Order: sequence, then structure tokens, then C-alpha cells
Amino acid sequence: MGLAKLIGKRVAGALLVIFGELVLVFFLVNVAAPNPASIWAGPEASPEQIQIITQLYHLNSPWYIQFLYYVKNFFTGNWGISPLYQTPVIQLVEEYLPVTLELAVISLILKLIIEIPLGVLSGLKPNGFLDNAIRIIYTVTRSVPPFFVALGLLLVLAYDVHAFPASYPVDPILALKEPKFEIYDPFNGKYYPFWFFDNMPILNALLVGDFSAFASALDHAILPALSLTLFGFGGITRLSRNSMIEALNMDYIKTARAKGLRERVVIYRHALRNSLLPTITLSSVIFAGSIQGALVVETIFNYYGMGYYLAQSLLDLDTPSLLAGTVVVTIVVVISNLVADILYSVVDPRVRETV
Amino acid sequence: MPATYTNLLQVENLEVEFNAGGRIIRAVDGVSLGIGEGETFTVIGESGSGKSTLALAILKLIKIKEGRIIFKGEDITNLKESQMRSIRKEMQIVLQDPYLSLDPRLRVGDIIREPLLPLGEKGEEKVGEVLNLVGLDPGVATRFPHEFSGGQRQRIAIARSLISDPKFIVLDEPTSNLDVSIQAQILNLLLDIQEKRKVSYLLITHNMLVAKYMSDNVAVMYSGKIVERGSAREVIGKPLHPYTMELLNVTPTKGFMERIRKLEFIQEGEVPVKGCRYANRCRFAKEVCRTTEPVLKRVSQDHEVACFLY
Amino acid sequence: MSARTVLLSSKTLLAGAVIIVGFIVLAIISALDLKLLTPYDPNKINFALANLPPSTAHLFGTDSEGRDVFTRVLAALPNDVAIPYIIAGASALIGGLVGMISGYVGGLVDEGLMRFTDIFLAFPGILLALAISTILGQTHVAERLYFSMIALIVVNWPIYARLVRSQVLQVRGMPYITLAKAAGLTRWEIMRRHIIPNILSLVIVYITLDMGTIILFYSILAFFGLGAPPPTPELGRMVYDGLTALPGNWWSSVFPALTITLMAVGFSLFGEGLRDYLDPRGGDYVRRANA
Amino acid sequence: METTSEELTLKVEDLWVSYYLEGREAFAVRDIYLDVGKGEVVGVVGESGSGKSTLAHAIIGLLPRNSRISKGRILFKGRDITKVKTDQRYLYRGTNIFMIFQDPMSSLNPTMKIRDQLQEAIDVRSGRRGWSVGMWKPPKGDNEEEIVDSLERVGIKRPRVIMEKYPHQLSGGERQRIMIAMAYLLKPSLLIADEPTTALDMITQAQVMRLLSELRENLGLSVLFISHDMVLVGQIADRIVVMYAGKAVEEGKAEEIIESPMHPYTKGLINSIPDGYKNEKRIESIPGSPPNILKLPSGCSFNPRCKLAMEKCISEDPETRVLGGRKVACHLY
Repeated sequence: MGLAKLIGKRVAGALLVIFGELVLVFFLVNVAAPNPASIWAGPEASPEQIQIITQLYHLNSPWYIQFLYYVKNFFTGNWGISPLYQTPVIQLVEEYLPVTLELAVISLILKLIIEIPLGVLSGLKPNGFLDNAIRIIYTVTRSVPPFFVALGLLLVLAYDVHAFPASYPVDPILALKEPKFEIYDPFNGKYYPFWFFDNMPILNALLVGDFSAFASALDHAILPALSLTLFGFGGITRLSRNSMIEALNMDYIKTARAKGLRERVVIYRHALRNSLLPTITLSSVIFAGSIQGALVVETIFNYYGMGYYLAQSLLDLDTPSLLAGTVVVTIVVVISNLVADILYSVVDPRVRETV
Repeated sequence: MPATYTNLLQVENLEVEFNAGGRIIRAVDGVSLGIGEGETFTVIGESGSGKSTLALAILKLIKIKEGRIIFKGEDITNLKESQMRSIRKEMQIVLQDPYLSLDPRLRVGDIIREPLLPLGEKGEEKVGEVLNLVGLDPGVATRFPHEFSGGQRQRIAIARSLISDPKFIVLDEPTSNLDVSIQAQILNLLLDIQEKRKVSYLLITHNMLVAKYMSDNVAVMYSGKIVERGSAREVIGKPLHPYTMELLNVTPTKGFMERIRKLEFIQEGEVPVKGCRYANRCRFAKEVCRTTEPVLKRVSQDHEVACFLY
Repeated sequence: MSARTVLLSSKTLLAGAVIIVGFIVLAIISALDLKLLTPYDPNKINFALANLPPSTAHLFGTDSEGRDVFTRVLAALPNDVAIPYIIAGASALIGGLVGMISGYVGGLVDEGLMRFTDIFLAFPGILLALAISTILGQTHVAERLYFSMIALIVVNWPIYARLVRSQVLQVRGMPYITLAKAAGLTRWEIMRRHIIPNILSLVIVYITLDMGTIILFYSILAFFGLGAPPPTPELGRMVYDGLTALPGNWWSSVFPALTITLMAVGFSLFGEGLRDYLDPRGGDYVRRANA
Repeated sequence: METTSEELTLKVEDLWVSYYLEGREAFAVRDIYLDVGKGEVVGVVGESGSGKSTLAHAIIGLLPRNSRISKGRILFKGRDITKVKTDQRYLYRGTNIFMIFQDPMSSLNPTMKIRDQLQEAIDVRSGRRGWSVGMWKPPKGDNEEEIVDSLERVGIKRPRVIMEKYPHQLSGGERQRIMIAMAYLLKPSLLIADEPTTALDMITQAQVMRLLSELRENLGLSVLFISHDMVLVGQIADRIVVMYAGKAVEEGKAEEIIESPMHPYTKGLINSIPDGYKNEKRIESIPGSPPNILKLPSGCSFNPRCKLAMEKCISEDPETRVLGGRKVACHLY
């Protein structure tokens, strides 16, 4: 009942955010920047190239016309050509985005698995020895910049111990060769290979059944994934600790105990369930943080994902890539917020009602 | 509208509406009442009856949809806030929760002095005076609210309401968060103040015993409407409306258990859209109650009731 | 309760305060005269001294161009310490203003402002800031630092707007506000007398907790070369530059990274301690009792 | 020894409960003796801060983390439950001692259906308390009829609809009925009701009071009824204990205490209840406020508020005396 309405409302909000991002990016480049054509074309563009670009992006038209073209181009997948790679941006995004998503999902899972139990342990006996130790740890780890984590792991585990490779050159293409997923297009009646999962090296190797590729992909992903896990580590611990303490102070916990339930049933069925609710929302924030942390981490490990691609476009002033990438990451973030919102309302009956 | 006395405050046909998520709720629906000088008028009702909304509306703190408020012969219904400034010092309010009604960041003296602020008065010596009046040491003015117990805080709140020498004070459940021994102190204090300063009270309460002890006139409110009105002795002593009777029956006094064992509770159904609002809960509901809305009818000198039984 | 007793009430708070003040002092001295702290020139390239490991002469070693890393870290401090304060202050001011208007005026104004805020809030902050300062900084290399700061303010203010709004709404619903209205106080008087004092402490706690995040964000921008332009040393950029000398010369990226971490940890400790003190829902009294 | 402890459901002896506050130990319950016989209703009356709620929490073993039982025994059916290890205390809750709390709005789990919360009570009563009954959710048992029956007993119409709802969809009165339904399912020997009607409207209060008395008649359980309302307690209880600043100042049969209170505090409480019309007769109030347990006055804790206080009251804490079936702790007797 309330759920459909809620989803509708959230989707509308998400579309608004995406539109807002498009407007912002457009104004940033086409209005605020002094010479949009040279920004689009790249710093080393020749006058002829700039000429072409000016026409291609309608840069001589009034700004609202430019904006219409800009929006139209965006939704038709015409995201420009990267001056750095000399390739359509959309192809680059298709290639790099899944790699980072895979990494971010792995690190989110790792985070949840490690951080929630720590938070719960901490919250069960507030101000006990264990709690104080965990709190000190997360107060520090929460403030560690992503490059410091990556650097530490790189130096110790890759260079010093040689436990893992220091940079990516797995055969990055290896997995891409055998498309596994196909999407049916009802208009053409044809099947298309679906790049999304194919471009995730670990998942694809697994699905294709190539275990040496899988092992290699995993081997290379471990350090970057671990870096992302440790970047901002403790946010979830802190939240689940505090919400555990809060939940344990609620009267319904007293009721559950007064009923004669065993303490562990009280904790799992009553306290934990309710204290995990805010974690759902935070997870989407953490996920967004991981994708952005990937900029630094993938750069350090030369891990060819969206973060690496965006970092290169930053450094080499590949503006079409940077802009499209920013919008795409925004969309990913918005979708993850959306998923968290919906998940939350499925778990918490109170939210469904208030919409 | 019947006006048996020259009234300090006259409220006529007041309506207040809220928009609760798209649904219009009429919290106060055509309420009229009059309060004479030095009198206490009490509005009795349960939570959700609209009694607190009525109090806020009379002080013009929320939007009024319809009706008139006449204070000291002047119609203040449509006055702008800037025009209200001179009138506000004449009308004060004491709220229910003494823990939340004092700003924790301000000293007691500053809290008490606040009503003088719009008047541009300092009122240092007045603070000591009202603190004395409510039985507190004038020295407490420099302390912070958290240093006081609930009863003392309520005394501070009362002192605050007195500083501008008002003629009229709204008391919105002033004792319902207090222990019974403290409640007695506060009720007696309020009666003393009324004797000394001849102020009028509009008392809002759900407690029949408090209403009986404090009031000259009372009105019983149900779902935004006054269902019975009159002098305290008439309404509480000889209740006519089934709702008033129910409220009296559930008041914990001697014989409470025997009474409630015999009572037939008709459970909280929806408030009907048509007819008498109490009909769904009423033991005596007749056909007419479900179709026509009863209006207040005078049954004796000081007694009106809105019920088809009379 | 005096500031001193508050500080001493918690080790976390004290440790945080020591770190924060320590960095401020170092930054001020470094800004006044770097020679008071170190004999080296932060920008003098000398390949003869390249890649020296940490020693008593070069506490943090030297980088691949022979510059003393310790000196460069100190020289970077004035910028790297001050900028997060400016960003946090400006974000809090802008966000606070929006939040206050939104929360206090309510209605359509609130609805509009909050939609606007939500859009900004949903953006991936670091990436957006990177994009903004990259694009605007392309043609204005000298002003790049300002663009970075503006970019970080742009992505940071919405959090404050949300926080302040929710606090204003909470305080606005308090009975003492009803009383103030009944007394005839104007909106502005109520805001100044009741609302601002009551939300201030929470906003300050939030700022200190947020400072750590801002330091991290800024260091990421600096990592990609969007901080202060050369020759001014930048901690984030030093980390990036040091990457090329890996694995041999680890010290020229590790020490700047460590410095950033320590700065952020200081605020994290301080903010966490302050929050505990002001909002001891974790059962603070137990700890005090057992101590 | 008038009665053997086996006949009593609950016997509290010399109970002291303390809190750690501001770095020291402060006593919220001091030297309490309390007997609750089988099927008896004992009322505990006192103002806020009198320790009545702490006493209740101590009996059911749900004291907050910063408090402890520092002395005394709590005998439940003859066994001292203060000696039971913390991780075994749950065995004494539910089917033995159950408690209903003041605020029905927060005493039910907001993310669990009413049905599941009642099912848990059945599980406990049938001895299914462990892992096997499900970590996240009690399994849907075949106890639906029993749940419906319990809801009907507490006067809930459409029980099959209500049991599929979540707590926030119900009114305060309905939630308190659910708590009573839970008691029907658990069938405890002792029910502690801690101000069960304070948060409710007058009419709802009356309904809940009636349900409680029906529950007691139907199950024959013992009740410890805690309230600040002297009249309410006087109406439902067989015996009353009046508490002040953590101590029992007076104890006796309900009617006797209401009709002829002995302790000045009890008298004050009764006289504080508004009675009569305006300008008829002023009620007598007790001056001052209840003391803070961190700063208890010397001698009798009530002496600063007592009109009859003597020098002895300031120097010496009165012993509890037994006077013809009544107990009173006051130097006047």
C-alpha cells in the first residue's frame, strides 16, 4: 500500500537529483568556464578540432539551446569523445564502471561483516574494556585518508612481504572475451551481450568458470578492496554501537526480558533487529564513499576501474570523460540511496505509514 | 449567544482547522465561552478533545478559521501581531510540562522577565516581587532551571506569567505532570494569586477533581465541541451529558472499582461524520443522535447541554 | 562547568585538543618564520641529497629531488591547517543560514530549500569537488586553490542545512517557544534568544566531527594537484609525488600522509569526546562512577 | 514467623538498592520488607523518586546497569532470586514474574507484529526459549486460536485484524491491553504493574484497571501494583505500602490506610487530593519537594516537610513499628 507510493516518491526525488547534477555540470562547463570549446576538446586540441567541437556541442547557440542538446545527448548515450583515449566516453564507462562497482560491493560486504559485529560487541557493554578499545580504534581509523591505507598496504603486503601484486596488469581483458550475459531486446527480437556483468573481472571469471583467471583477478583485487574497506573504517561500527545502546535502553527490551526470553534472543530478535535499521541508510553513504575512494586507491594500485579512469581524466584534463563520469557516479550513488530507502521501508513498518 | 455576565473574555463560535496529511481536522468546532473578571473557567476533556488547541487559539498563537475573540470589549480576532503586542501583556499562559517550558539556557530571572521584553521594560524589582508571590526566594533569579524540581519550576513558570500584571491567564494542564502533593501546592498557590490579583483563569484539564476544586464555570469538550457547560456545581454535581457522566464515573474516587466494574465501555469507534459525535460511544444513543447534531440547550439557570435526551 | 574541567573529564577530549592546538601552533610558527623550526629550504632541489632515508639530520628523509620532507611538511602546514577551518566555517555559515530559514519559516520556503539541499546532498561530494575545481582551475591555475575551497564548500553546506533545520524544528516545538510567542516576542527575538543558543553546542560538535572529513576531502583534492599551486608544498600532493619513488623511497609519501591522518584524528578524538560529554547516552555516568 | 515463605509468592527482606550517581553510591531503596501472598494485590504508593519503580525493577531483575542490589533477599516462592546468576534470571521471568510498564507507546517492539510478540509469550510458557525458536522471528506456531482468545479477553474487537498490525498502528490503550493479553498467555505467578495507567486517558485508565482486576480474578495471580495515585491503589489493592525516599513509611490494609492514615506523609498524600468545590475548603498540601537521593536529610527523611517534626526526627531515623496489623515508621507512634 504505502510502499508503492514511497517508491514513486523516492524515484521522483532521484530523477530530480540526476537532473540537478546535469544542470550543475552544464553550467560549470558551458557557462562558468571561460572557454567551453577548449575544455571539451582537451588542452592540446588544434584550432580545427575546436571548430569541430564547437559545432558538435552547439557551443555557438544560446545557452538554453546548448542545454537542450546537452540533455538530449546525455540521454541518448552521446557523451562525447575522450580526447585522451580517442574513444567514445560511453564505451569507456561501460568498460570501467563495472570493475569499480565490483570492488565497492566487495568492500561494502567486508565492511558490514567486520564492522557490525564490532559495533554490536561494543554496544552490549558500553564503556567496558572492549568498548573503549573498539572506540579508540574506530575514532582513529575513521580519519585515515584513503591514500594512507593504500600506501601502507602496498608497502607492507606488496613490496615488503610480496603477498600480493602491487598493480593490476592481470590480463584485464581476459574475462571480457566470453560474454555471459545477454539481454533480450523485444523490439528487434535479438539478444545482446550485456556488458555490465561481463566487465566485472572476478564475477565474470567465476561465471565463465575460468578458475585461474578468477584466482588472478581476486589476487589483484584484494589490496584495493581492502584499502577501500579500511577507508572510513569505523563509521558503521560507531553507528551500530550507538544504535545498539539506544535500542537496549528502550522499554520494549525490558518487555522482552520481562517475558522471560533468553538474553541472546532478546539481543538478536529485539535489539539487533532494530539497531540495524540506521545501518541500512549509512551503507549507501559508505558505498558512495567507496566509489569515490576508488579514485585514489585505484590510482595507487593501477587498478583499471572507474576510479582510475576518472583520476586519469582529472590529471590529463579529459573533460568529457570527467563530466560524464561524474554524472554516472552520481546516478550510481542515487540508485544506491534509492535501494537503501526502499530496503529501510520494507524493514521498518513505521516508515511505510508516514509517507 | 447567552451572556449572563459582563465578560473579560468572550469567545464566539471559534473554529480551528488543521491539515493532517491532506485530511482536514476540525480541532475546535464552533466553541463559545465567556469568562468574567476574577473567575476561573475550566475546559474539561480528554486528549484529542481540542482543549489545548482552543487555549492556543484564544491567545492567537495558531490560525483561527472562524469566530471572534473579544477581550476587554475589543475584538482581537483580526489584530496583527504588531497590534497584539500591547494586549499580550494582559494575557499569559502556563503550560503543562515544567521541564520543557523553561529555556534551559536562560537564567530564571531572564525567563521570568521575558514578557516585559516587548514592552521595553527591565523590571528587575518586579522579578523579586513575583518570585515572592509564588513562594520562591528572590535570590533564585540568577540560577538556571535545571537546578530546580518540577514543582519549583512550575512556580517559576507561574511567576513569569504574572510579571506583566495580566488580567487573564491560560493554565494548560498546569499540574498534570506533578506529584499529587506538589499539585496541591500549585493549585492552592493559583487560588491565592487569584484572590490577591483578581486575575481570570482559563483552566484546561482532564482531571474532574481539579476542575471541581478550581472552577466557577466549566465546559466539557468532546471532539472539538462543547457538550455541556455551566457552573461547576451544576455540571459536576448534576451532570447531564452521558460523556460528562462517564468522565465522572472514571475519576478515581471512593467506590471507583465498583463503578467501573458496572460501566459498559463502548470502545473507541471512529468519530461519526454526521449527528452527535459521541453517538458511537453513547449508551443512550437514539436514532436522532446519528442523523442530527445536537446544539447546546439551556436546561436551567447555569446549565446547558448538547444532548437529545433533554 | 568550566572549560578546564570539561577537558579533563575525558582523555579523548584532551588528546584531541592537544593535537589540534599543536598543529595550530606549528602552523603559525611555520607561517611566521620557517627557519625557527628547520634549517632547510622546503623548495631547494639538490639531487645530491635525493632519496635519503630518515635520520637525525633529515627526520622524515628526503624526496627524490633532495628536499627535506620534514621541512616540506612544516611548510605545508599553514595552508593545510587553515583551509579546513575556512571550509568548515563557510559551510556551517551557509548551511546554518539555509537550515535556519528553512526550519523557522517552514511551508513552501522550507519545501523548496530542502529539495534544493537534497539535490546537493545526494551528489558524490569528493568527485563533484574534484570536477568543479578541475574544470574551473584549468584556465586559472593561480586561483585553483580558491576553486577547490569553493568546491568543498559547495559539497559540504547541505549537511549543515539539514542538521540546523532539524535542530531548529526540534527547538521550535518546545513549549518555551510557545511561551515566548505568547509574550509577544518577534520571530527574530525568539531566534536570537531561544533557538540559536539552544542549537549552537550541537552545531559546534558537528563542526569538530566534520573537520576530520574536510581534512580528508581536501587532502584528496590536493593529492590530485588541486590544492595550493607550486611551489607551496601540499601534503596531499607530496603523497602523490612520492608514489613515483616507490618502493624504495617510502618516506616521502608516508610522512605527509601520516601528518594528514594525525590532523584528522585530532578532530575525530575531540569531536567524539565532546559529543560524549554533551550527549552521554552511552551511559557516561557509569564510566565516571567506575573511575 | 507468622507465615512460612512457601505460602508467600514474594517475600522481600531488608532490601537495599543503590545507584552509582556522580561518582558515588546513592540508595534508592532502603531497608524494604515486603510480603505478597498468593492471589494478593499489594499496592506500593509514593511520589516520583520514592524508589517504588526501582523496587519493582529489582524484584524482576531488570535494574539498569548503573545500579545494584547491595543488600537483602528477594524470595520468590521461597527461593532467593538475588542469588541466581544473571544469565539464569530469565527463568524467573515471564511465567513466574511478569511486568507491565508505564509507557505503552514504547513497551512493544516497533518492528514486530503484535502476533509475533504474543507468540513469544506462548513460546516462553511452553518452554521454548532457545535458539530453536528462531533468531529473527518466532516461528508461526499453531497457537493462533490462543492468541485470538487472549486478545478477546482484553476486550479487543477484531483480534484477527489487530494481531497482524504493528504497535504504532494501535492506540495507547490498545497497546496496554496487548500487555495484559501477554500476561494472560504467560500466566505468571506474580504480576508487577508499574504505573500501568499513568500515560493513559481517564476512560482508558478505567478500562485498563478493570482488565487488571479481571486478570487477577481469572488467573488468581499475585499483583504488585505501583502507582503515585493513592486512591487508585486504595481501590485495587488488598494491602498498601507507602514509600518515601526509598523507605517504607507505612504499611497496612488498604481501607485502613485510606480511612485512618498514621504517618504524616500518608496523611499529607491523602489530604492533597482535591476534594470539594472552589471556595469550600482548602486542601492541605505537603510543603517542599521530595528529597534528592544524593542529599538525603538526616534522621527521618521526611522531617523537612513534616509539620509535626520533633528534634528526635532530625537526629534519629525512626524504627518500623508494628501496631495491630499496621506498620509505621514514625517517632509519633
